[in-house]
Amino acid sequence: MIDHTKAVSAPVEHKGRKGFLPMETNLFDRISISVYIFVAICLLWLRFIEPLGPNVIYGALLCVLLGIFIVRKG
Amino acid sequence: MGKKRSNLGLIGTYILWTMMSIFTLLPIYWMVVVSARSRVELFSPGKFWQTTFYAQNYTNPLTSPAFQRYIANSLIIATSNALLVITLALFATYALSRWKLNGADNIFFWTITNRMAPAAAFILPLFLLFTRAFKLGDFMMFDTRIGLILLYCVFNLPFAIWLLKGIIDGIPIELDEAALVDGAGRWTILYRVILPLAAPGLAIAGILCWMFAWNEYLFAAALTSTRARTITTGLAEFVTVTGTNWGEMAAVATISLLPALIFLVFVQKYIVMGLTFGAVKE
Amino acid sequence: MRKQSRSISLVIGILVIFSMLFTACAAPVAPAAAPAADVAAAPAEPAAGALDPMTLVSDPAWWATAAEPYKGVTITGISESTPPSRYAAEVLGPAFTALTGINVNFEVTSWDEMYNKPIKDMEAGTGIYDFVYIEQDIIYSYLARDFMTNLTQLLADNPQLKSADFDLSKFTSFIDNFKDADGNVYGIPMEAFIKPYLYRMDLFTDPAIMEAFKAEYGYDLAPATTHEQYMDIAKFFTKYGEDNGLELWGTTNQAHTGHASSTYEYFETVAPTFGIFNWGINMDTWKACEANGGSMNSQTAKDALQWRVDLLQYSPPESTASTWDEVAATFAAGRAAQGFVYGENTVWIALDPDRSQVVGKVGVALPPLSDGVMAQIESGEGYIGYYDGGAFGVPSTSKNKEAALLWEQFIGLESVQPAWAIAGSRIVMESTYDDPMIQEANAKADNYYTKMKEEGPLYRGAPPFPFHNQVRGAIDPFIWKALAGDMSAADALDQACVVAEETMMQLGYGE
Amino acid sequence: MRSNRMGWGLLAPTLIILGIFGLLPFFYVIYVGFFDWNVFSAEVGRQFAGADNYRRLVFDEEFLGSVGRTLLFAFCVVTIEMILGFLLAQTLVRDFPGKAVFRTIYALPIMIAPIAVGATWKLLTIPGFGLLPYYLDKWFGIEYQLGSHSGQAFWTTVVMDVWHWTPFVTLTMLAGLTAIPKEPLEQAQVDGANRFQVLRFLTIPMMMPVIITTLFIRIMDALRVMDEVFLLTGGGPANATRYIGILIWRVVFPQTNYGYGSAMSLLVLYMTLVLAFLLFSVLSRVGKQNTSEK
Repeated sequence: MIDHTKAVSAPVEHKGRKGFLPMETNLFDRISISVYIFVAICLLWLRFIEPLGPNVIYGALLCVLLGIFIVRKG
Repeated sequence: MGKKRSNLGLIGTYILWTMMSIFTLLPIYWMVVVSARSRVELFSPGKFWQTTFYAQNYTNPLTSPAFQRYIANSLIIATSNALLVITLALFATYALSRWKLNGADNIFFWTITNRMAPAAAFILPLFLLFTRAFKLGDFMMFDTRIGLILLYCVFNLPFAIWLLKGIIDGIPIELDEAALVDGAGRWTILYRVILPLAAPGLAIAGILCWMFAWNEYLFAAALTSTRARTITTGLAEFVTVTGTNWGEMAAVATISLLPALIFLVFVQKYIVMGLTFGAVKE
Repeated sequence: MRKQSRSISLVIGILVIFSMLFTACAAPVAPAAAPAADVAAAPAEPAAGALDPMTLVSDPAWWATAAEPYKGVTITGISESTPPSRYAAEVLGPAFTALTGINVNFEVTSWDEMYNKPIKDMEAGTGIYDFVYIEQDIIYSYLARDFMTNLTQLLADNPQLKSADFDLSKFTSFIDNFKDADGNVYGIPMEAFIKPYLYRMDLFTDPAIMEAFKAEYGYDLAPATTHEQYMDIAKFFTKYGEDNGLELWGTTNQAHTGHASSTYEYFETVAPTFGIFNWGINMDTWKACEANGGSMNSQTAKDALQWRVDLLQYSPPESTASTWDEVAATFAAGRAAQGFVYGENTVWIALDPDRSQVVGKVGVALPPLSDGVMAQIESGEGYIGYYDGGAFGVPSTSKNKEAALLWEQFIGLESVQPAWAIAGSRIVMESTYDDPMIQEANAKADNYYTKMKEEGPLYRGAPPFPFHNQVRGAIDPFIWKALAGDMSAADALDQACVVAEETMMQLGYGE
Repeated sequence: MRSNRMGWGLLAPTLIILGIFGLLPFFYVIYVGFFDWNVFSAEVGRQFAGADNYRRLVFDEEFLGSVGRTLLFAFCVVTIEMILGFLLAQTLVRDFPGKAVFRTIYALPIMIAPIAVGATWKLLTIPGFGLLPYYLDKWFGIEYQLGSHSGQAFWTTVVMDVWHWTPFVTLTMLAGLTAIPKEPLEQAQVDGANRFQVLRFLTIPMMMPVIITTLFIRIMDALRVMDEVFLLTGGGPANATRYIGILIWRVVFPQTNYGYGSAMSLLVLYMTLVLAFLLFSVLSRVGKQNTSEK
């Protein structure tokens, strides 16, 4: 009977692998997650860290590295 | 479950639904009342019932050729859009359902983003696209119906595909295979096997697309001038006519509601059948 | 059998889809000539009637010859859906087409879209519009960006297109708003009006009311000449309405708390009468705050805004949802004893029984003024309010400038003015004032036109800001907050001037 | 046997249309978001501004306030609509005489254009000739004036949206309810589960896909609400109902600040995407785990 609840017909189908992220992800998911995190960190950086000095570029670089890590290992 | 209790439940249901109906109908009723009032009658707030009918509010727009053109445009745009969308969506969902197309699923998540973003900022690129990119001599896509039809596909297609996906997935693949064995081609399968089985879903998808196209305002206002104007933009025009012509505006709103109402009466049964978003297989 | 019927339905289905798509595609090509004729069939106001184009011009043959090279061309224009523009679209456009063979595709739309669309068009250089409505407050923004065609130059370059009937000198001084420093004209005025102080003559001359008023306030009831009197009258009539169970309040108030019109009412109608001109912006330094040499948050400006906010208690309840349109509707419904109503509405409020319940009861006067402001106005330092209106200009991106030039001259003919003036209460040419139709309407509308002619010089166009809408948009929320009672008038203006300065700086004005 | 070529071929027209009319503008908006582009600034045309628009955005009280209001609005309407819609759908599962009539009346608002909804509610609420202000004052002595009371304006937009969209939620819920299998429910009742338990442990988990999908559609549309509110209040009084869609429209058009408006739009899109992602990736999986543990 559980079968009926299975098919979440969302636009994203999740047939992926399990990395360090707490769920199965495919490449697309991991890229999305990286982008989401990238934007979030950059915005927070602009708001809270940049007034103290370091330019947002550093934040962006950091996020790119993090993104690569997520895409490969997530 | 005694008989008594279900009777009580029934009465409760009726009370509930009568109240809901009043709540639903009140604004619509008031709109119709205002549409029956002349300008000098407007400011009489306590008057709940309307006995006179100021027909000019209706005859003025209805006899204006410009307004007739708006209605015609709206009908053509909405209908073509709905037909186009369900045709393409049928193809697309069939493809997604029967072939393994790497990455295709993910694409749709991105395309539905167009429906997520606030529309205003997207008007400028679309305007440029319509006036610059799609230009052939004197022809440009700005102020054409085809432009709006194609544009509305962007909003409706992902939605329709999403709605249909579960339904097509629910059609057993054995049917396809049996037909293939009988020597039928893919197209034959599509319209002889899939189409009839997916019909309720297609219908509801078509209706929802039709509604969206009929109701859309912002893009229609920005991307048309006079020729391809739709009824919703006509409605907005009435808001700014000097001395705000509330009566006529209400009349236009009432008129714009009618086709939808007719649709609703005929198809409301199928709405429930088709709206499952593929949650449950047959 | 079954298979066959399926195929048939499929074929029919496909045919329907294709025919739909085909009509959709084919549409834009076909009706190029149609729209103008379509619209002509339904004149908005019966008064407008059809015009015989041949009688309007002294030499129809000249128009036909001059337009020969542009025959069949369609010129596209855009304007707000107001009576003057609708008249131009529905009556003048077809008349022009009959005269010249040039089609006029005239889009009348909402106030917002009237700005958005041509600006987008001109900024992108698309060339969709061949003539656009330019309000006298936006013209400086357009000129700063070279959006408009120099019509004087264009006429000089094309002497074969210069009609003998067309004469720029016959316009009222309103046309000066559309000239650059060298006197070149960039737009042909199509509507102009002042925003007068309207009052209910029947109430103001009712002996019983006059007596009661005198008893309460110690002076005679008459159209207010000072802000205190205006407030007294508003208070008096609100109470009078309450006591007598009437739907009557003291004053109209264009105080929509989510629409630009309330900011306009403050800056163009109220603030000048207190002596705050040009929005309180110092136009030499582009500064607004008092500390930086502006006057937007001066005590006088704060008093002016406070006065407006105070008036709200004597305004009909719909005031905080009223733009210029609703204000006119409110006054026409007899719900206010006095108020500031845009002049384009004056005549229908005073004359049209189908739309107005105060026909024949409308008095027209000058707005109340603070002490010493009249002297400032007469010295030319200030103005009593905006001389409002607009013109049709030709965007520099237009592809049919010559055809549009003929149209511009056509709407600037003396002969088309009187009927147009009746349809839209607008006057842009001196001679129109003397027309018998206008004189007749004038008599019924408490000499509105005469007052417009005589007192017109006290009014003036908007200050020449190159960033009109941008700064106004930044100030709007503060005026709205003050009107909604979320903020005191003083705080609102203190913050508004800072934001105005920031916006001007972002735009590159002032440092 | 199955050549992918035909699959892609069937998908192609969809992808082309979505690509041209969907993705191109999207990339253009991203591009413009990095420019300082105001039609009427002293410097003509686009100036590359790097992250300046975003730098300004994160400190823009007006924008942040508007985002907050929009989220509050979305939270209120979606919560009310989901609960109300679910409960109403429950009453419609059983047949009773006249159900079709009620359902038709009830579904009417879905069909009305947002801009007409705004017009309708404006007619209903405008003092002077609207019903609500008059009767609220007469019967309850409430001064109802959208133009001056922020709270009233906010809740009126909420009620308007509930009026407009609850029917849609009800219908999708009803579709879900009619489609789920009846046997487990009956079995559970036989086993002595009470109504609440059936609802909590069987109906809701089985309905999860429908619930999530509907939730997503409603959140998405509530966050970009514009036409109806714009017509009803214009975003007023002051900024009480200036939801993000209206704010962006104001920035992009009347203020002709294309670059800044694009940046705002992208941020809102980002927000919606993250919400959608959380909804689908996390919630749906959690729901799945719960049920599979049972």
